[in-house]
Amino acid sequence: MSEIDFNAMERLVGLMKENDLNELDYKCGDLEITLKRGGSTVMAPLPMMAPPTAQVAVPTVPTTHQPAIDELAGMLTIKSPMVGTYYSSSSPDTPPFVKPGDRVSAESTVCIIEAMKVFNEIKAEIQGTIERVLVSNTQAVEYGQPLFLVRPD
Amino acid sequence: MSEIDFNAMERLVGLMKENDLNELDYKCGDLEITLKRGGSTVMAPLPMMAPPTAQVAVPTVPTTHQPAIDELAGMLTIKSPMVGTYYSSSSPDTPPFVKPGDRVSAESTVCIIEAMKVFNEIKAEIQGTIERVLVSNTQAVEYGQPLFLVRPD
Amino acid sequence: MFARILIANRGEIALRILRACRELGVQTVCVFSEEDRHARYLTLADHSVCIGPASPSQSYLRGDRIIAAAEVYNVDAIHPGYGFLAENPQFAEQCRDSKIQFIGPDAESMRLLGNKAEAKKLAKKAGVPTVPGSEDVIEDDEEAVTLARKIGYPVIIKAVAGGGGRGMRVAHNEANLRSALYQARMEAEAAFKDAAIYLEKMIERPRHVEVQIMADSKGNTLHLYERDCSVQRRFQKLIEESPSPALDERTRTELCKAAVRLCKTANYVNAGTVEFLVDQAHNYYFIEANTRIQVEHPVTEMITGHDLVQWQLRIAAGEELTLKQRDIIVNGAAIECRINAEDHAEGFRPCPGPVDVLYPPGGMGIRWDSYIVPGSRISPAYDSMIGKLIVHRPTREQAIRTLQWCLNELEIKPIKTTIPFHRAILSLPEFIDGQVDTGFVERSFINPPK
Amino acid sequence: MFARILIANRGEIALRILRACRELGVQTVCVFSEEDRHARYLTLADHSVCIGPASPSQSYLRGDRIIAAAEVYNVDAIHPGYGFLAENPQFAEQCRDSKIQFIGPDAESMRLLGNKAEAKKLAKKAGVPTVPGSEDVIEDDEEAVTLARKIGYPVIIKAVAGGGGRGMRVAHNEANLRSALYQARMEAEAAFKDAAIYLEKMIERPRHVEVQIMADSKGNTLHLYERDCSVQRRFQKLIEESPSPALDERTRTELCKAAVRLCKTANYVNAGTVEFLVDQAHNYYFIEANTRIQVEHPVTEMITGHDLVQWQLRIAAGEELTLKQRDIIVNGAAIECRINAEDHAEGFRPCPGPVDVLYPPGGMGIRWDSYIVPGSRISPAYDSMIGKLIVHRPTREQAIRTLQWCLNELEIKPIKTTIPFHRAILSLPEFIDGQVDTGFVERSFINPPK
Repeated sequence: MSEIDFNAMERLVGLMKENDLNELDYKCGDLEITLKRGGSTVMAPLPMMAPPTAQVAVPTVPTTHQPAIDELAGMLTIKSPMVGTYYSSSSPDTPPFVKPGDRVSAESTVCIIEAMKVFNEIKAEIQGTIERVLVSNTQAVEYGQPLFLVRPD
Repeated sequence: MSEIDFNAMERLVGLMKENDLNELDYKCGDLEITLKRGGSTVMAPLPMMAPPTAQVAVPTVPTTHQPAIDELAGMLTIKSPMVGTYYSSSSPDTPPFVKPGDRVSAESTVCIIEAMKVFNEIKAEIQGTIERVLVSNTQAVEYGQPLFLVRPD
Repeated sequence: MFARILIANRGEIALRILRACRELGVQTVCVFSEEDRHARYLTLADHSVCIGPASPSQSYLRGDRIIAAAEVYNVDAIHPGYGFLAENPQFAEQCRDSKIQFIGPDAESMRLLGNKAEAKKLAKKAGVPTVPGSEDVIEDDEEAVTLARKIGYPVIIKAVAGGGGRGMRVAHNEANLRSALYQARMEAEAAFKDAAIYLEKMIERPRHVEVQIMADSKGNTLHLYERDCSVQRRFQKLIEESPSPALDERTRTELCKAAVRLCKTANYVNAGTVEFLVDQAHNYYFIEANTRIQVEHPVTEMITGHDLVQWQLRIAAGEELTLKQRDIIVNGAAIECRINAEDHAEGFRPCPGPVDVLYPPGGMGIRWDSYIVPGSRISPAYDSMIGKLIVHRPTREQAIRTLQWCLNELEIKPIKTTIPFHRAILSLPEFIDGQVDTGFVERSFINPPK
Repeated sequence: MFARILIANRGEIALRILRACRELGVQTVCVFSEEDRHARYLTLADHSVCIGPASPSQSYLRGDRIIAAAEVYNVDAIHPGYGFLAENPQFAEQCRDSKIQFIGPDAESMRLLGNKAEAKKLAKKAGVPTVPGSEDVIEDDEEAVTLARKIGYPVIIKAVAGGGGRGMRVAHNEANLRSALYQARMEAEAAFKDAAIYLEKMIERPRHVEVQIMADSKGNTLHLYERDCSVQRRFQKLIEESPSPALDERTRTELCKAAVRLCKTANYVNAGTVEFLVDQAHNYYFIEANTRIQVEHPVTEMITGHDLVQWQLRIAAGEELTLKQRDIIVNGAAIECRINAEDHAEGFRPCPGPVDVLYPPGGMGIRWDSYIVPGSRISPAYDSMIGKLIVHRPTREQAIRTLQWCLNELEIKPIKTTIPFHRAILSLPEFIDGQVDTGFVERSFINPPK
């Protein structure tokens, strides 16, 4: 409990460095980590998203999606809204709804969760590019479990 | 619980230095670590002790008498070496061995502690002036209980 | 026996069921809300699965989500604990439709015994005394007078649409009654726009005594004697004990037999409780049945030595009760104090918050059933009960003494708990003498006589 | 009953005695060393008094200081617990001389039963079997051969001055014996400069079975059946249970009667234990008596329901045993695991240090007797036992299962404890089948077969 997981710490710091984060807060149960890096001008709020360009629209994140650790690195997650069994495609013979690199919009179906014999199509609810699939086909998932990492536009 | 894991601390500081972190908070269970580095805004350490003066002599405290809170204010204590009943004088008709303001030397009898029907004369073992009597006549005292406050010479 | 069950509850009863499963070699799946994610008891389950946010209506009351979790983890049965879905016949049916055994009675007998009006009719059929009164609305004053004369004074007039004491009037004699009927109708009309009233015998200073029942699916129905839960506040039990200090042998026997009769009439299977009011003259009246395991079941476990939650699992798995009525032997006296995160000095206001210090008591005859550990945070989202302290000693007098000592040993900080309240109750001569009725706490602590 | 007693011990047994006193309404004075000043159990005593520094020789072993404290606080009696001064006849005499009741036997019967040679003589007088062997030094080889033929092989040759296994030789037949005698004498001469040896029958793979005795000052002597303590390492008991899983009814009855006979012969009063070795053929041999309450007494309390420490006080206060032998009824099975701050993987090296996390188990039939709380610091100055986990269930099989579960529930961190050791033992088929002898732990864990 009181042993420091240096492996995790190093990964976190690497994540910060790679993504030019200057602050990271992580809290989970007993564990609380706060990391800050960069020059003395810590107070100056830097844009969390990509640096300002000509682009105007910033993707609006549905409020149901609270920032998790990966979201701080610029990623969003699609979470399971229910307990059930995850299916990546509509049948064993069809290709998965989405795979890494696919673009999704709010209305895109990303997977099916079966609960009580009902097959529920899960929508992305955000838009961006699927970065990673976090669960495998026919896996049991719980409420709130992250299913996909999505890089916002 | 109260032992510092210097190995872990050194690794953490190394991690901060290598990665240009300037603040690290880590909390897990009982363990709480806050590290800050760099920046000029850190409080300049103030001297903990009083500034040096012409004063020279510091009273030497006998090693058997560990400093208690009162001793830190320049006082010493005479403690009971046994469990028993405290008597301030050798009989109800005689005056107490010592009273506040009395000077005592190492061999001065300061009280009697009765244990198992044996009357034990207690010596001061230090020298100085009785500042306060901390127990009252016929009171039960335990091992190590402070009996007198003594101002050293 | 089941290979794996799902525990559809939280806190101390979830842990209680976990413990029962382990001795039986049954695997466990424990559902939890996001609020309970870090609860220590979850680490003791074989699997735990999040079913929703803190609000019970989005988690522990969501039968669909619980059954989905049960299907995903392929469990044989669901134990509902108490509260939440434990007495919900729809949920029991949902389980059955999903081919999952519900550990409790079937939906039909749950409906029969769970509905007060239905249960009262059933009680009459089974020859179990109920509180005498009008079957229907009293239209006519003379009808009321005749009835009151028959059932005996004092009587209580209640508004059909009533609640919270409004439209309620007590009458101690005929003159009283005539004026009270008028006033009650006026009050009911004003409060509920419905002047309809009915009449019931008033049970004065009643004790709350309940009988533990265990019945298998082969037609064996046993009682495990009574529990006395007269120390209560607004129908919330605070202290429970067995045997009841006020029952004579004849009443005890009759009460237990009546409870068995009622459950047999309802074809009831699994653990259940039949609740009675007992007046000062030892008359008893059925009031309601609880079709689940009760909070206070450990009291019965201690004096009989039988593990009720294990029996619930066995019965649900189709096992026959190997016990006969004569095997149920009462040994000594047991008392339970419910430790709630409440401030009794401020009207039992709930006091959720952190538990930094927890020193539970221990030793001979002490049982501490609680899910909290140092570092727990009591959530405002759920019931304020955080632990049950149970003492089992050869005599009631010894049990009271030991309980007093245990309440000194037990420390829970910094939240406020009902520990000081229990200390106060246990030192009152009325409690020590076994003279407490269901109004005692309110009279002594809430509205003490000036 | 006494108005006030002094508890001349520390840790879990001090707390155990405190608990017994409270139910009896007896005030308590608890002595402590400077090392124990902040122990939580001291806050539960009516008075606590420091008697010296950490070293037992300057505190808990200082009879004079303890009696001084007893006189200052005007107590009626002193409970010595176990260890420290509990079996010190001089201390019992000092108490008597100071007109303070010693809660235990009188100095005379303590001396009689406490001395191994005296006790063995007494056992013979009482017709209690002892380990057969030479009464005196074996001078002549032919004498040894004749004796060995009489008591039966294997026999063990021991150095009179011996200890630690040196000068010890086992002989399985006559040829063996003749050469072993020569070797043993040589070894004894080399090791102790004393070649004197004696002969004893070797009890192969014995079980350690002990009988709990309770005797009052009116001549009533009862037994509370046996405890099996075969799971031990270097004579340190690790797991104790009752009933013994290996005793047949006839042996159990004989053993218990023999223990009563021995105590009656010694005019023994108060709680005591008579220890036996039982061989694979169910022959039993008295080895020693313990004239105090034992660490493992809760095992007997759980299966009989009688509070032994309370009875110790009652008997010392002159009360007569209200129990008869027929009132002592064994109910179910109880097992105790001693939780020590030791690392069994490193030769049971003591691991004193802080207790930051402590999650004790709870529930039906679980007893956790421990003085530690989160924030305690286990001192290297004292015994490494920090708690006793006792389980009482209807059958031994259930008790083992529940104990396994409790050992998972129990967490003590960050110090190392014997919890993993107990988990390992309890899952071994030899233990589950009740086939363990006193050498089992050493064979399985210390020097496992290659």
